[in-house]
Amino acid sequence: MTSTDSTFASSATERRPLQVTGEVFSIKRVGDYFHLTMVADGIAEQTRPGNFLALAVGGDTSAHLLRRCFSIYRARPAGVYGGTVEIVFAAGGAGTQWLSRLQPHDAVDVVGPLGRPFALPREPVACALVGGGYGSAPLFGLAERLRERRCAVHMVLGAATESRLFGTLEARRAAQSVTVTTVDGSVGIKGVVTDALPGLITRNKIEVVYSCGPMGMLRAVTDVAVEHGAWSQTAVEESMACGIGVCMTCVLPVEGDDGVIKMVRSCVEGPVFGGDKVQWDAVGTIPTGTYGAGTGGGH
Amino acid sequence: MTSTDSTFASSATERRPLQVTGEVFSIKRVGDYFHLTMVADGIAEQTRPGNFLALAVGGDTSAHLLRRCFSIYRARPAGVYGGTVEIVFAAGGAGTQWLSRLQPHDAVDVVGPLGRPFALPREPVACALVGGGYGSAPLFGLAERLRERRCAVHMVLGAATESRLFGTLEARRAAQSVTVTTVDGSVGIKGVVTDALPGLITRNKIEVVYSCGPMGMLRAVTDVAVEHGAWSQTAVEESMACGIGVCMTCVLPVEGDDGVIKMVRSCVEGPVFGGDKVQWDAVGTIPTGTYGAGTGGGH
Amino acid sequence: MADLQALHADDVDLTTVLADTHLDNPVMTASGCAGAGRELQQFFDVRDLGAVVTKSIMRDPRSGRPTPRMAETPSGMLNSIGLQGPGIDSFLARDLPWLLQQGARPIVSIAGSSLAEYAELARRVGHTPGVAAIEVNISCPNVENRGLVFACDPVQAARVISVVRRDTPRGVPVLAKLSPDVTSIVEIAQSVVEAGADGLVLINTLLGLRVDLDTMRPQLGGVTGGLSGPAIRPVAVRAVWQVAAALPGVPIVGVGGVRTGADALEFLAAGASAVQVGTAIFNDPAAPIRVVRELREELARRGIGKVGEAIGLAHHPRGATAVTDLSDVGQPPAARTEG
Amino acid sequence: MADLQALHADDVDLTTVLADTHLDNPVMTASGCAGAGRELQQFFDVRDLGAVVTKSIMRDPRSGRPTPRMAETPSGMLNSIGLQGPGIDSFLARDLPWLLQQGARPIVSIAGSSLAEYAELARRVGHTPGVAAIEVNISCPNVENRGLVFACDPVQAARVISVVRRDTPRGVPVLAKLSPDVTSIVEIAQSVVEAGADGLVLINTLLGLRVDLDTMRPQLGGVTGGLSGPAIRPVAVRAVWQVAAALPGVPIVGVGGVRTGADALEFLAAGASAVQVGTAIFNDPAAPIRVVRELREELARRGIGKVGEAIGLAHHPRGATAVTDLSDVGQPPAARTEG
Ligand SMILES: Cc1cc2nc3c(=O)[nH]c(=O)nc-3n(C[C@H](O)[C@H](O)[C@H](O)COP(=O)(O)OP(=O)(O)OC[C@H]3O[C@@H](n4cnc5c(N)ncnc54)[C@H](O)[C@@H]3O)c2cc1C
Ligand SMILES: Cc1cc2nc3c(=O)[nH]c(=O)nc-3n(C[C@H](O)[C@H](O)[C@H](O)COP(=O)(O)OP(=O)(O)OC[C@H]3O[C@@H](n4cnc5c(N)ncnc54)[C@H](O)[C@@H]3O)c2cc1C
Ligand SMILES: Cc1cc2nc3c(=O)[nH]c(=O)nc-3n(C[C@H](O)[C@H](O)[C@H](O)COP(=O)(O)O)c2cc1C
Ligand SMILES: Cc1cc2nc3c(=O)[nH]c(=O)nc-3n(C[C@H](O)[C@H](O)[C@H](O)COP(=O)(O)O)c2cc1C
Ligand code: FES
Ligand code: FES
Repeated sequence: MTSTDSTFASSATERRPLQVTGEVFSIKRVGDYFHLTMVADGIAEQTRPGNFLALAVGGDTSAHLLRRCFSIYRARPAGVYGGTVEIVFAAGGAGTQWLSRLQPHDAVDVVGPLGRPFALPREPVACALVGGGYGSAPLFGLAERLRERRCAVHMVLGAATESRLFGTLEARRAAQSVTVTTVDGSVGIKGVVTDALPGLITRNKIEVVYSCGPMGMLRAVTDVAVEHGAWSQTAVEESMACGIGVCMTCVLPVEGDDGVIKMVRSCVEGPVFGGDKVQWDAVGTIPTGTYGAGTGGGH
Repeated sequence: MTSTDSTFASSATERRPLQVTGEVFSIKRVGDYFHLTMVADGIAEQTRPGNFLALAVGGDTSAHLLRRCFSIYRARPAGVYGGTVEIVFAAGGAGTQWLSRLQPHDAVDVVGPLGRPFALPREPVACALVGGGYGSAPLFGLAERLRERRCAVHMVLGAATESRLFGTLEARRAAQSVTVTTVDGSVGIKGVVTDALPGLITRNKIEVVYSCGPMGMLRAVTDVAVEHGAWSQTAVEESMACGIGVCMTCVLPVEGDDGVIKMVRSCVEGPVFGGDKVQWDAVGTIPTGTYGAGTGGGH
Repeated sequence: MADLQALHADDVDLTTVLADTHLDNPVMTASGCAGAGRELQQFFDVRDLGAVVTKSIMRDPRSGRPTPRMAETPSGMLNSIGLQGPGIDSFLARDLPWLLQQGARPIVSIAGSSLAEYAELARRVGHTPGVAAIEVNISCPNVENRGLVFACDPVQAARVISVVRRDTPRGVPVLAKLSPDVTSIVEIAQSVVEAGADGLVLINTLLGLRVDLDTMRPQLGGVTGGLSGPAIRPVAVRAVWQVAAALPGVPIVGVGGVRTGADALEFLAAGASAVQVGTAIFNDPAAPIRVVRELREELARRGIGKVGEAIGLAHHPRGATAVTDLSDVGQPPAARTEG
Repeated sequence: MADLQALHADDVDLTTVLADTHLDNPVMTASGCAGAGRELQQFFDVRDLGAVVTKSIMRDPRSGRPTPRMAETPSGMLNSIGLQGPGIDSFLARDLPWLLQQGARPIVSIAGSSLAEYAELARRVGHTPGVAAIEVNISCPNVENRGLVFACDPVQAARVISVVRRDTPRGVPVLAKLSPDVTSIVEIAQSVVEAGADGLVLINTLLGLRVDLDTMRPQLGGVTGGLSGPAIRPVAVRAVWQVAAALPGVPIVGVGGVRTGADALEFLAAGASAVQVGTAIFNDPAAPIRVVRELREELARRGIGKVGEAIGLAHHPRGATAVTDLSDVGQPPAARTEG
């Protein structure tokens, strides 16, 4: 697995993020999450599966300066209502709670699409799409693109409990097979996605495993994929201050095609990385040997 | 005029401000101002003319910590809807602009009633109530109280232009006579309130002049009142950080009954002061001779 | 902390010890943000606070600075009150007795413009029964030293504390309140502790200025003012962290932007034994008592049964007992080059 | 200002002079908040800014600090990037040429851990045609002096500036960027100006810390971080005010919490000849260009036809010409005792 270039179609075409004042079209509760649909002209046209949006929170009087980032769940180019983009999010802290209180017609400041999308295989190979919690959101658009390329699509959706799963019904339409796992067994297999993955890979001769979810899951999924000689494409979630590549907060140790480990920006060089390239056990550290480590006065 | 105590009924009874989560009942544009009615239990019952409210602005994610203060325009004790309080405000900076965007049923954090109300005369004397711009708001409740005491009520409302006047129609119901002045002459007498006041005082043997509005106006009104041997009761507007008497930001040089000038808190010892006691030309300074001035290392 | 079992809020022991003084809970008012407690009593019972820290009092009555005395700033405010106050006679005659009547625990903040003034205040306050502690506001100009601020020079700061400690009865703890506007707050802290401070209060306001764009002049009558509120919390927590690491065992009261129980817990975890609530009172007059309630809940949710267990927690992995991990503080390399 | 007649925004002359360098307008990016301009070019044309200040570059490639590298704070944020960067070779080969191609005015920020490193960077950057100025980030630990930060000691700070000035060609201005975490920023400013700084950039971030209440450990991988954003604006404006008053005629670039044209005007009025926009970019990628537009409108509304007329305005009644009114600055009495 020296380089991914041979396996995946390049997504070279120049696209640039836009900053638009979107308008809330609808906001719905879905299990423990909120499903937000925004009219935001121009963004949908540019979106590829794996891209994300950065939303400003709190309005004019906000004490929260930093944008919140969300994977794009759906993107519909301009129709009757102008282009729409959709996200699925958990209301945790101040910013996402503020978003969860938005009403139709409220304005939202949106920047996107951001980040590198999932790479798509050149050949019509069998693929597994693994989503943890809201991590399934970007996988539906991906499934569509894969089916267009006549790839077999198998989905594995996992969460702690049923209310934390997203899109299990939609998955039945999007994929040949759908496997659901919950830690508490409230629905599907009692366990985690990686309990189901090995069997799925062998049975269906999976050649590419796409995943999005918590870092721990991405790492475990990658291990399984590598074991079975499959490619792993992971969409990571690192804290981001700018989302556009100027601040260097979102870095992660990733091995480049030249074999050198660098701290790379997950907002522009990611969020999608070859799972085998991410130095999972070194996340949160600067692994020795990293490009530029150990210079400049010991830190 | 050694002491006001002889002339005015004391409003001694212990009342304490409340902090309640109010609910917007209605918000309307009135000329250049907004008229906000809130359901806020318990406050109306305690309100006297001249009291004010302090409203938190910006909601949960607000970068604006300080409350905004507004004279109480009307206060209706609990009826069908629970007690309501009303204010009239100009949307200028971030906080008042946020307030102007409130919608019915939105929550507002209200503290009040705050401050010392207007003192009411013991005898049924003739009174002039002078309001500049939104400064007329607290005068209508005052007029009612004065009429209850069989005082003759004459109102003078002034502003830069017609759209900055508030309550001219209501004034016709509230007062025996109403005089309107605008600087641009768009309605009423072309000029300022103090152009009309002297004649009014002599014609109607006014003994007490109440005023609320810009500091410059309060000062000018006081000068006219004193010249004509009438009492002056002024409601001042100083920047306030706390509104409850703990921060010492809202002070003003005022002569006490002991003849000593002190920097007194306009939020608790005011906002209503005897106009002749306020050291108008020293506002924004510490006049020499002020109690505690010139001690402690020269400042 | 998910692994830990949550407790009932009522089972949490909020008592804390500050330089041998026992407090029912670790939440106090910040000096100058609560007067002498009287006005806040309208909103909650000041007796239910760990302590009430009074507005810094000087020997003589003082009219303070000209207005405007405040400017709102993003998540904070500037103030330039200039220590307006009634002077010590009136304070001892009217304000302190009222607090004691209520059954509140008064911590009296004193401010002077000379060593002699501090010493006199210490004697008079220190000998008044019922005073829980003396807080020494040294962010004042020293008229005997070109008006330089005591708090900005380790030697001058130490001088003040030693005279105050000397003239304060043994049983009454002396807390030194430090300014963050210094190159090394650890150096100042060390120096006042050697001079006899029984505890430290961190931090006073940061020096700031705002220009009024209508008048195109400084907005404050005093030109510069003190920046306070949540905006400065990260600076205050850093100061507590650095000093707790450098001077383990010295009691610290954390102050600067505390608005919620979570904020209070952040200060405790950084090494504070108590916290003070200041500017947040202007936003919510009931803030101090709300912080007590919320802190109880925050501790309970994390299965922390005693305030004491939370103090300094962020310095060492859960379970360890003392502030030992100094590796990552006081090191300018780690401490700077943020960009 | 109501008495003044408003102008058409287009009639406002935004050009400003910074240490003999003419800029089309006084708005720049802040170092470390705009990379080398490439990413921002997606949102607006970086050529339309007064200048683009690049991320502080060091001699060698540098991996920076472990993550997490940021924490949001009220009206601000903490960062601990640790100067991650590609090193000077790659910067001069890839980043600077791109900026020059765009027709942007690059101001190159350099950072070193020794005098020799600063000197080498000054030579290499200074001799590259098209560099509008060198900004010297001295908020770095000095490995030759127990890791103490250059910016916190007047002597060390001056040493850096004098070697940089010595090794930078005459025509290229050297701007010293100072840290606010000092007892007297005026003292540091004086010392670096004497050492040859052609201008000053005020301020770098304030040292802060945040505790993550989930892990109960410091939230940043680097433990402490730099506080930035509107929260610190009053501190930055105060620093500009004090230095402008103490060192009239020394060009100052104001930075810290600039988010709007009004904020920029506040810095100009306090004595800055230009401003930088940093953290606001994370909130609004188009912030720098929006600030240019808004500043133009703010000036027009006040009838100020030239940026030059606004510079230092808050130091003296409208109409006067120079920063003369020093009466209310540098005086610790007025400058402290806020409470
Ligand atoms: C590329 C990407 C895609 C994401 N997609 C989704 C999604 O589809 N649905 C969803 O619910 N969440 C998603 N997240 C996580 C989401 O961004 C955070 O949950 C959110 O920013 C938290 O904001 P808050 O106001 O709730 O928390 P706060 O604690 O108020 O956030 C404080 C700061 O920390 C940052 N932050 C906090 N938690 C996270 C986190 N887990 N990841 C990144 N930044 C964080 C915030 O951006 C903010 O700057 C994604 C994150 C990234 C980087
Ligand atoms: C006792 C009293 C009664 C008042 N009654 C009314 C009223 O009935 N209607 C009305 O429109 N306004 C009234 N005001 C003025 C009103 O409080 C201010 O206009 C308002 O606070 C400005 O807030 P902002 O968000 O628009 O401005 P900002 O500039 O965002 O305010 C910033 C800070 O300055 C303070 N501030 C700014 N301007 C004033 C001012 N003129 N007076 C006091 N504080 C100020 C604010 O409270 C806030 O803390 C009253 C003020 C006081 C003290
Ligand atoms: C993420 C980040 C990275 C920064 N990197 C640098 C840097 O490399 N060099 C430097 O001199 N300042 C750096 N700074 C400081 C800024 O240039 C600026 O001085 C400070 O953030 C205050 O301005 P602001 O409030 O507009 O951000 C950085 C700031 C941030 C937020
Ligand atoms: C209006 C005001 C007045 C203050 N007066 C004093 C004072 O008299 N003595 C003192 O030591 N600190 C004084 N302070 C500082 C506070 O006690 C506290 O240290 C600072 O405001 C930071 O805390 P906060 O962010 O919770 O307000 C004052 C602060 C404010 C806002
Ligand atoms: S979030 Fe700023 S560089 Fe990635
Ligand atoms: S506003 Fe705080 S004392 Fe009056």
